Amino acid sequence: MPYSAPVLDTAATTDGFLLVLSLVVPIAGVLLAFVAGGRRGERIAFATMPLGFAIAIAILFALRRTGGPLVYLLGGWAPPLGVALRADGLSAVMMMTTAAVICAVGVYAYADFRTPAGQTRAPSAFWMLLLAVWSALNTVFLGGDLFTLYVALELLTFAAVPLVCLDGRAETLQAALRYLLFALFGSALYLVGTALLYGAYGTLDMVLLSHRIRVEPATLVAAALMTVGLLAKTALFPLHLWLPPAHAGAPAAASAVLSALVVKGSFFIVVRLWFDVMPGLVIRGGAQLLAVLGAAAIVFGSVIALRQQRLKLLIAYSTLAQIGYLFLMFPLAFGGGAPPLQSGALTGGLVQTISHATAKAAMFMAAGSIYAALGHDRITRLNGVGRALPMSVLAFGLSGVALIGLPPSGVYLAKSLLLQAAAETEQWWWTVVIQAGAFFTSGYVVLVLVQALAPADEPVTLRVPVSRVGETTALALAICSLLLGLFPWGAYLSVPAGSPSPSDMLSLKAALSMLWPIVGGGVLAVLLGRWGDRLARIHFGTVLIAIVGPARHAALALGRTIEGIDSTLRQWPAAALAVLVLAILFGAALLT
Amino acid sequence: MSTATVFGLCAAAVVGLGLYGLIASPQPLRKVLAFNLLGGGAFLFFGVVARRGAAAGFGGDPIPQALVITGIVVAFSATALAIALLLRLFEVAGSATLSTDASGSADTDPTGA
Amino acid sequence: MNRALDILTVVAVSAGAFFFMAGTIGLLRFPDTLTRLHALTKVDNLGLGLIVLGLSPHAGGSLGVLKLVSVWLLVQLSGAIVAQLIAGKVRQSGPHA
Amino acid sequence: MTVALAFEIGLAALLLAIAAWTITARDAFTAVVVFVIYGLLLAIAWVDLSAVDIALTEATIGSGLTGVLLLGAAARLRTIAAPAVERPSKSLRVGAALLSAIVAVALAGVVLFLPDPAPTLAPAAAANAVATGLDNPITNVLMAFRAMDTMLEKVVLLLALIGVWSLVPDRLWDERVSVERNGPRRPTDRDDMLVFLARLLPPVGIVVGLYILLAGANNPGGAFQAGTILAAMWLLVLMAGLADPPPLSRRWLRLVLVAGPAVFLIVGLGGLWLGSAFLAYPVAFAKPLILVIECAMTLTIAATLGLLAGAPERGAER
Amino acid sequence: MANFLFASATFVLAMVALGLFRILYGPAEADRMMAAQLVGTGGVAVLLLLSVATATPSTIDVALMLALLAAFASIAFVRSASGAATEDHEAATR
Repeated sequence: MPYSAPVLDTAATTDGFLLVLSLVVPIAGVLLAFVAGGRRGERIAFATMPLGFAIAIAILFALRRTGGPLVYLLGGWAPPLGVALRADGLSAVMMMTTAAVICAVGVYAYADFRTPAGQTRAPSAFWMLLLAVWSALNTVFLGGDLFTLYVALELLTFAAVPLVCLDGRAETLQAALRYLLFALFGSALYLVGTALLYGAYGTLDMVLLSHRIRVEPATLVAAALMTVGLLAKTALFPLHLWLPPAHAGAPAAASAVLSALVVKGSFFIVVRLWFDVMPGLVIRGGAQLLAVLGAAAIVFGSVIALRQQRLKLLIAYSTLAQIGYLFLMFPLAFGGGAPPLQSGALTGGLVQTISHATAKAAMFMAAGSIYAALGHDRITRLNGVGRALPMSVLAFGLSGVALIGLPPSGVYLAKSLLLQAAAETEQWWWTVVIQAGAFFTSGYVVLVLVQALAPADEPVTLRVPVSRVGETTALALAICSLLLGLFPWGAYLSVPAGSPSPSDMLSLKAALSMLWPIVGGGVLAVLLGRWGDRLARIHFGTVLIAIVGPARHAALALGRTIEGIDSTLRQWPAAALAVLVLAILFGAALLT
Repeated sequence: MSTATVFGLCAAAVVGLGLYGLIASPQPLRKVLAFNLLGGGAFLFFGVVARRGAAAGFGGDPIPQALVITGIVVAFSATALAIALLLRLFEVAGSATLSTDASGSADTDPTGA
Repeated sequence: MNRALDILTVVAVSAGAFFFMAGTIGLLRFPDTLTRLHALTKVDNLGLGLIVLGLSPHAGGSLGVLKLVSVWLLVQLSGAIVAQLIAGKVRQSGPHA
Repeated sequence: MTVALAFEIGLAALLLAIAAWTITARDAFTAVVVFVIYGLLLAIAWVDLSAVDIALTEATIGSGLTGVLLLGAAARLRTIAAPAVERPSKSLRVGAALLSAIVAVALAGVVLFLPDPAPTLAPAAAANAVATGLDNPITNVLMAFRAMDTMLEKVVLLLALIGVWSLVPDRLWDERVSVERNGPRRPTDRDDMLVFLARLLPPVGIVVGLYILLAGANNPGGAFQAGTILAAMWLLVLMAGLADPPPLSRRWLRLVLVAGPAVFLIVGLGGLWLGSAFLAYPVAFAKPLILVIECAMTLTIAATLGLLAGAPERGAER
Repeated sequence: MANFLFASATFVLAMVALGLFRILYGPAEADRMMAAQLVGTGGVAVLLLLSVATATPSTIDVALMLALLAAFASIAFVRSASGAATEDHEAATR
């Protein structure tokens, strides 16, 4: 397959120092916060946030002005001897997203993790870990060298794992331990792959590799091992054993960071690996396999999300499904004649990533406020919350419809781009999956909203007053996600002709396209959701039950089967075996 | 058969052993051990690659050798964090297993209502 | 002169290797922990000492010899102390702790 | 060189046998003991692969400190009779063995067919050594060509420590309690021999550590290895009960813990400020600057590794 | 000479391996504790032989390190084994 390898860069660009600053500022924040300790640490974190945010914006503008990627050669040493930082459109938009979400989480967490006088464990650790996640993610987005990326990934993991168990309960400790061990499994596989690549090509620089790489055993084995290792860290089905307990058990602010950003780190390296390093090698089998796993993730994640009793677990399983959605772009990008890096499918996938990041952070924040106020997050007991906590429920609802794809949300744009790519590459089966994905998403969103908006049996009493600032932040992020379709993506990513323009997105026709997913989602929610006795109590409820009863019976049986398979796959031996099976499958798929 | 080949084959086998241990060992502590073996196998691959690249008067290519040193430190950090988690879990829960009873599946209720 | 040193090396290293063999035979054949400890910490150390002696002509000057000797002393020291510790442990809790 | 090859094959076979034992040993404690031995033997393999720097690192971090860490954990976990852990079913073990074997065979195949002549950056590293004035190529890579990785790795270490600290009970973070805890030490009921060794060995270790640090400029060695030796000596003193670990909130301790990455960062930013590049050293000052960074890193590494490896030890004290 | 030294190294390694299996096999825990000492002594001997055989003097530094760390590991073996025992003891007397 012909492809154009990225241009070889030998010199730093003038704005390259911005890339250095974007790494150094959060790292310096961690160091200072560590020395200062206590409340001063928190202040340092808050001082770092606007700085980092400004740097991300500056990079965005610099990229737009120069038109080409920003490059920085660390220490002045050019690859292959040295290490380069590179920012292209992909990195710039991901960095901007990260900066926005981290700052929002910081503002939200101010209520939860406000440091009292003296040294305290959880708050002090939280602020340092938040900054560490930030620096690790920026390194992931900018690193031009596969080994630097390995160190950055480990940095990310070590920052994320303690976030899971800040409350120190046995369940969260166990979740954190599983997360850490499985992530280490993944990174060890990645490392083996890197060693093979260096042995074959004498460099780990991504641009240089993309010029030298050939189809040969070393490349195939390395690609298979690295991909699977990264998938384990991304929690793509069926390698998701660690995700639900970790993301659901963590404090809300931490869950937001984990779900919105941390899993995207390893996902981003998969994208780099496939699109930048070996675009000429990936033969259709591997890309199809990735998307098949993604489709399975959508079905499993969504159905199990519908079956959850707790809101935070529902959101965690929704993350599982949405991660699956991200992988649908691979066969669409690699199926056409155009170079994958310039395909609309890649843009779609990335816009989806960013929309999910903002929407999911908002969802976890809203759920966190609800949990804090009610003292529980049982979905069947959410009735009346709509009246008691309107802002949080609104934030949840808006981020939900943004995820379903209400225009002008980013998901709407992403879906259009993916559908367009599917049509161009004549892969109708992915069209079906993409559409079905929206149905599934709307299923659990509708379920929660109906429960939350139902009238209360007795007035809801709030256990603690909810932080207004926190609720507002969640709402702001949700609105941001809802408007992402209007962002000028064309300046950073390739947007093919025929994709929806802002005016298209604001039209009535676009809005009406939402109808089908919502109706379909409603049906799914009725069939699969947990309703307690609520279904029987709405005034035509008995009629409804009579009509859907048999169908619901069948759907529930299916749901139980899926749950059964899921709980088997979430056993360590099964998941670990799945890693190896997938590695071998990828090796075989890349061969064909 | 050269030095690099001997240890290359050794590295492949060690990786295999590490993988087996990670999958089949029931206790988390044994999994940490297996991870260390697996990582050590990866480092050996780097070492073999370095040995093959001996040139310019050096006994091996210094780049992969330096990567191994960085990697060993990172692997040690990982081990330290895992052990700390393990011991804390043991202190809080009185046992240290990874079986799923305590997590999500406990929430599914069989009636399915 | 060179010749003589080479012969010294061969003889001393061979003798050292022989003591290692003796130590291992001791480990394999001795009936209980304490006697095995004996074989390990005494005989092997002697073997190492002979090897150090044999290698010192080739150690590259006085710094090399100094390092060789300090390695040997270090092993001696730790051998003595570890033997004490292990023996104490065996005495404390019986041979089959 | 056939004798040398025989030696290598023997060593590789021994390593494999020991590695297999680590996985199959019946109880965890034996597995850990065998793993430490594996690490010590691996150091010999690294020497054989002409990677003396790695051999030093492996002997110190790979087996020494990791060993202490794992042994402490195994001992802790044994204090309560472990509940009979269900061994995985036979079919699972067979499946795992089969799949692992497939991966291992694939890797072995790749190793046999790596390109010949092998690509290498050794000439490039040699040609650019002038820029730093150091003769040890590994130190050049770690401190100049790939300084970014080294700096990030220091942050990784710090983060692991933050992670470990974030797991301790709340009271240990509270300054007041920490001070109280630092009160009268438990009477040492330790072995006299251990105390003797803990008094005798650290001075030797410190001399060796300094030697390794300074040798690192031109010979194998450097901050990592030196820092690890110092950490090991500190742990020895702690084990013998001659000193207490410092409380977490001490300012000086925290300063020591960030000194390495902080100095690295400052020197790096200095390079950016002077108009060359982040982490670039002016040629005239390259060698002293690198030495300064290495000294700071040695201190930081010693403190961090000591605290990381000492964590289970401290747990055992409680 | 190099060949002779390599042969000696191989021989010492083989002896260490034999002894190692005997010791690690147990049955007493005290046997296992000797393992680090054995590898310390034997491994140091092998390294010194290699150092001269391959004419890389810096290998002696590795031997120095191995000697230091083997002592350290031996102490950790003894201590962690007895640590568990004394805690049981303390718990019993409390």
